[in-house]
Amino acid sequence: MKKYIVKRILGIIPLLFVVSFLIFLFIHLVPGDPARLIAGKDADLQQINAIKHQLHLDEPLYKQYIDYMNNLFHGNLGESIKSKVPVSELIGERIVPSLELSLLSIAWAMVIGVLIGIISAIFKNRWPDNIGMITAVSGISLPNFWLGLVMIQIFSVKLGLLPTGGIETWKGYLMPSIALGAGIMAMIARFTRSSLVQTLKEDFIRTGRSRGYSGLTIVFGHALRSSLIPVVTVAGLQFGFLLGGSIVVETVFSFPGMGRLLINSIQMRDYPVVQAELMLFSFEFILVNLIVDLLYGFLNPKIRYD
Amino acid sequence: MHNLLNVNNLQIAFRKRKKSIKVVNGVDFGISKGEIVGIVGESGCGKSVTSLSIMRLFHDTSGEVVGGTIQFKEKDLLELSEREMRRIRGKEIAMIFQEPMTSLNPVMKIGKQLIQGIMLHLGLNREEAKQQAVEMLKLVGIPRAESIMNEYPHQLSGGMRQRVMIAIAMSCEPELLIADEPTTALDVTIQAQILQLMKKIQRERGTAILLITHDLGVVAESCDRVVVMYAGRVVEEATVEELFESPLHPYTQGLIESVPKIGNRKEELYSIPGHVPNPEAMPNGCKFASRCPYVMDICREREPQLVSNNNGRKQRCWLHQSIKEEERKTIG
Amino acid sequence: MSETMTVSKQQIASKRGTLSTFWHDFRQRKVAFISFLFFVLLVILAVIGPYIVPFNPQTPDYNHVLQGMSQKHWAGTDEYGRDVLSRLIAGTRISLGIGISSVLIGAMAGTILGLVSGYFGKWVDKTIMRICDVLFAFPDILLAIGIVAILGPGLKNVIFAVAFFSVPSFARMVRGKTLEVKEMLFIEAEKSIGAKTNRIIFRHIFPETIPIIIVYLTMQVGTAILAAASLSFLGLGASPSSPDWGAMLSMSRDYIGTAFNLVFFPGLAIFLTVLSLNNLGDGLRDILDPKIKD
Amino acid sequence: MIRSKKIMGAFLIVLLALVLTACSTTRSSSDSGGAASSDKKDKDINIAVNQDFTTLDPHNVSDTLSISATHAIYEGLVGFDKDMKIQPVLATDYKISDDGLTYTFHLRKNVKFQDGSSFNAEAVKANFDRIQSSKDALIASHYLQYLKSVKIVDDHTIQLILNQPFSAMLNKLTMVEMISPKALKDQGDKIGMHPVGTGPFEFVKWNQGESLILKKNPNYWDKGYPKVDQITYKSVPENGSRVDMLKTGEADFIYPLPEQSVQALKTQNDITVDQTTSNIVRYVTLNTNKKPFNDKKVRQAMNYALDKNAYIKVVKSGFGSELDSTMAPSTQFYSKQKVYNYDLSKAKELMKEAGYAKGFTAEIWGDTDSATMKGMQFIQQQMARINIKLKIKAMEQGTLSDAINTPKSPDDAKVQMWYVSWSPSSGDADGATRGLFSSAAFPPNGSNTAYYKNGEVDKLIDKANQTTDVEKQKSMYATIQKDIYNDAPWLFLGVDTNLSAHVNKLKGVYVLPDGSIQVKEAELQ
Repeated sequence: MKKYIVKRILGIIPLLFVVSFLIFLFIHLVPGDPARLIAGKDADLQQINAIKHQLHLDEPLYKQYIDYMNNLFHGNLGESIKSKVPVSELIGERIVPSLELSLLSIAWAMVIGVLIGIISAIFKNRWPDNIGMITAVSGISLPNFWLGLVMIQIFSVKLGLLPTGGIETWKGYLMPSIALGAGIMAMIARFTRSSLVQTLKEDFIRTGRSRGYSGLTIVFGHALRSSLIPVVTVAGLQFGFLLGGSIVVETVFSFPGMGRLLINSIQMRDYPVVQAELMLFSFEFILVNLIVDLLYGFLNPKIRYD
Repeated sequence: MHNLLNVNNLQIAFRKRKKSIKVVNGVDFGISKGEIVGIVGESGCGKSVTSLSIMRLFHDTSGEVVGGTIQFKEKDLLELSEREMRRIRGKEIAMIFQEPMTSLNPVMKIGKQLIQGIMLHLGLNREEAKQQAVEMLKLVGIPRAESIMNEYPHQLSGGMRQRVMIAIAMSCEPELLIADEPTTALDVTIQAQILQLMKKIQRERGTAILLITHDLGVVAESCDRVVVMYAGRVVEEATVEELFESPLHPYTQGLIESVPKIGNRKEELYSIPGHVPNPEAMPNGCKFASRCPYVMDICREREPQLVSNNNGRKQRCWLHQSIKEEERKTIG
Repeated sequence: MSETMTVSKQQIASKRGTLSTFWHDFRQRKVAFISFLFFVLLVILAVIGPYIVPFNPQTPDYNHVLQGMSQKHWAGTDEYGRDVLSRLIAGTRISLGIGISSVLIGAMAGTILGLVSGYFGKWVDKTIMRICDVLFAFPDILLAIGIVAILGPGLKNVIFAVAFFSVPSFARMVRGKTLEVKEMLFIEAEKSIGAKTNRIIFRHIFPETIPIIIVYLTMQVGTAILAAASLSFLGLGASPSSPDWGAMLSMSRDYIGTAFNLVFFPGLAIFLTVLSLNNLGDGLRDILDPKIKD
Repeated sequence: MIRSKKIMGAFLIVLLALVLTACSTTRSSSDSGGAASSDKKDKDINIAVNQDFTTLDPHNVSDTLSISATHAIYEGLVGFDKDMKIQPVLATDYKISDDGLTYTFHLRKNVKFQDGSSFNAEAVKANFDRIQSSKDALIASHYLQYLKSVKIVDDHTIQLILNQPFSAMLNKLTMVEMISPKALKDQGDKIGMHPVGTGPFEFVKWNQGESLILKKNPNYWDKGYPKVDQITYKSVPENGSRVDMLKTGEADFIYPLPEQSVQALKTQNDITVDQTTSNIVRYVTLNTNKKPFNDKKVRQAMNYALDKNAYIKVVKSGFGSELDSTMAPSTQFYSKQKVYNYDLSKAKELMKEAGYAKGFTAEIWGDTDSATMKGMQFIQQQMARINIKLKIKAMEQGTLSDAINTPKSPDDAKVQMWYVSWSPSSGDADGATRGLFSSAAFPPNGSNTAYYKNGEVDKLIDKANQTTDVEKQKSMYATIQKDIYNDAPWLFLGVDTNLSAHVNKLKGVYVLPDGSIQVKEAELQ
């Protein structure tokens, strides 16, 4: 087990290497010149070139990549081209709210989604199933910025219950987490349902019934655990996406998360920040996948890691 | 009348696109305490459905008992509430299934699967239930009973798993054990061991066993009495000896003919020509008529009744009964 | 020869049988069936929409801007005085078009990658799957921004961008199915007869993956419509003047406090469309996926 | 299994608890009258703005929003008043020599930086030195391109000596604000995150992407100011959300206020909408180097075809005025021109004369801002009336800037029409002319995306810059504006009105014509 984890983590390193190269290539492929964007509209060519030189952007690409990798190896993510703030500090400030929001979103989505999925599976093709599935699927069918805008109109403006945005209090997390979690809830509910429906057709369920277990015991005690295996994968994947932040939801709710940092950095072509953030996303994503795999093993005893 | 289970005129239908299709139509048989009764027939003859109906395990399928009674001891199982039925399942009637690979919960340890039912039905505490579970595993001949308690099904071989299934089924000491093709999925040598085990349990515990199988060899080896089913009907019932010595129904004869015999070096094994009729389009008359070598005109017109002679032997064939007999029976 | 003839005849017969069973099963699922009818309606609207609109969806009327719902303008008028209902109807073609065409492109590329990856295995599989992993790890919207930034704005590039990020999921899914089918006997048999790889992949494996692709396609169209709307939100969508629902929603969102109908109706149109597609997909999956089927 | 069940159980309980507390807390907070502004004190104000701050280094700031913040923390030798008139700030007065080359400033005495160090001639020189030694890399160096040297006369007098006369020098100096030399030495490059100036407010905390908190500078030299204790700027990019924050009381002042929300706020009794003049001009550049825009008749026809009133009504929701020159009325040396009145038949006539009776197709470029996209749609609709079919290409700003600036020569340029705006941040005529119309300012060297080239205008721009005679400058700029307006290298659209809104109890916060927010006089009643 330990060996497996170590092996997997070591396996991440070459992958990150490839990713770092791809990211570097990607952001330099996207048109745009940070020097010009920093310099503002008044600047002339001379000034832009001076800024370029100061930022080493006038050096050949391969050299920029080598410098970047060299810094990376020394644990230095560089500093923002625009604000001169160290990238680690910039990301550090954003990652905590983003992480909290992701956790909250996935938590409620998981609980409600699994519950709806169970109810739907038990009452398959009957009205509770239909209602449950329509509710769940509604969550994945709404443009989430629309959901966010409408929620603000209702809960902040009309009812005055929740702040329109910001995270000064924990209440600031509620609406963004609903907007973010709705789609995930839907996905989890659907996966739980189909997975549970499938499991309930398994022979061992019949065995359970033949032993006189009640329906609830069968569902919760016997079927649920194996049904959750694919659900965990989906949830893990979605959590990985969540960590990347949502540009749209963060914009609607003025939420200081990774998504807005990313879009702002992209708009400013703030290469060090974009690079670091994308590297972090990839790393988080791979890490979440690893955790999902381990969780998989916990849920499914057939899997052994060696 | 048998003193444990009596199935009378059982009729089971499945719903398919708003049509109701009878797959079991008039099944009668019974089991006495401590007896091993086999139900044989080709797949699709309704034998498994019959066994499931005794347990009322049609959950999640469109199957439904549409007629007849299932008398277990004093109760008609079809009349019980679901809650009352749950008290019977596993405790008084237990069941083992064909597929030992999939009939155990893959994500639950063996011990837990045993203990759960014991605690539920016998009202023991966890420790006592554990004791009982280990004892059961020993009963079914599992060598390292204690350590297997902590293993998952996938770590065991097929034979071992079927033993575990039997242990689970026997764990609450039921009076009737229904075994639906318990050996079909196993190697021949393992098959024999499992059948031995079931006979041993019947001997030692006095459990009655209803053995559902398509394999006459299995029947010959373990049963006291045999019910032969064809197309949702009982066509013949006899003791094992009688059946093999003098099968009355042409279908039974065909079945026995098709069992490979040691020393028989025939090029090809005998098989009954033709197909089982489609339950959606059942012919009138005897359902076996289209495949019967002795078919008569009457066979195609009217279906014979299941007729019993004095010593309890029954058959459903115009060769062995006349219309008069039938009329007499109807009158009487 | 005669034997193959009979086989194929039987196959046809059984296929026809499956189709009618399918239709019957499908009608049984009311939610999916209603969704299907709604979708058919949308497709009809997409085809005839531009001919039945009460007003020209593009002609501005500066004297009647931002009118609320009325007998004349059922859904009100927008900031240029254009009839919102007419725009919604005319926009069906664009919104559905973006969704369907981008997913078809994504599905095509993904299916080919998945088939190749699953069939050949080894390093081919590894390479393709690793690339898919990396693509997966990139936030969707970011990829889209990048693509639109590199290729420039416009409907075609939006479609391409949305198509791009549906590729890895199709590839993974088809690969999984391919692996399953590959193991099945008849492929082995076919191989030993000496059939060409192309033939095996496209004549034998591909048909087996069709049901699952159809299911996924249906649901993915909804996702694509939402993704296109998100791009519009960021100003990277289709042309802002086209009556694409996402563009309408995004352009009108500043009016949410003053002209709620402007924001509400495009949102509703997107919601109902995606909802019906998802329900349809769920229903199809229930029927077509043998694992869940009764 | 038991374990996982327990975990599940615990999970459910925690969630239930969360939901319950959520319900109960919301209830209690609604009892106390709204969830907003929980621990805000009496003399604190919240300002909601539309972007994130980028830097607080006054010498390296280019966006108006960040300038708003640096204006609160820092001050220059001179500054603008409400009407963009230059006023002495850290200087008590100034004198310009007759040859226009020497600027003498007498500095205000007893001014301290927020870190306690003294403001004096040393400090001023240190600031100028910092900018000049950056070798153009600091944005402020652009303002000082004609500065030759800085001379300390005495502790409170300083002289700036120029290479050549530069009429807009004072305007540029408003953008050069004074940083504490001590802080500069301590912080170096990081001064943008730890600003120390002489202004009315000192820096407290900057939560990237969320908020910037400033507090009262207790030792501020202008006694009686500031009148509030704390200012929190919140970044709220979504237009509707900003308005909502004002409604819910989460913000006391919002800028910009989207035009389309004004109507909605008018019904609110406790909120006031402010309209202030702006020097932001909106226009579409027409690439005069490219067919068919090289034909003046076509360009004029397009201008005639444009209904300016409809533009203001539809795109600007009625706020703003038509652009009747090349610059806004609040800009230095503005001179009103005879506008191209909406006249479709005249436009068609001109198109016919130019040989484009059947019109043509072209692309209009712009950024992805929703206001820009709205404007481009309008232009598209208008031009369709004279058979010009426009294709809207909205590009994200980095892409757009590359598309415009990559071509090395005018003939390579792809841009045909660009929907854009301009505001001279130092409010001077040079800033509103040279970069837009001088043939030396073709991209990538400047922003003359109309590729407008007029020898006379070029000459006048240079001459006006070097003369010190205000009257002469005025007449030169009048000629410039007249020539350009007549040549119509742009579609002249409108001049913005700056819209902001505030709760009634807040006074003294206003928006300058350049779009920066002034908070010095903020006061709560």
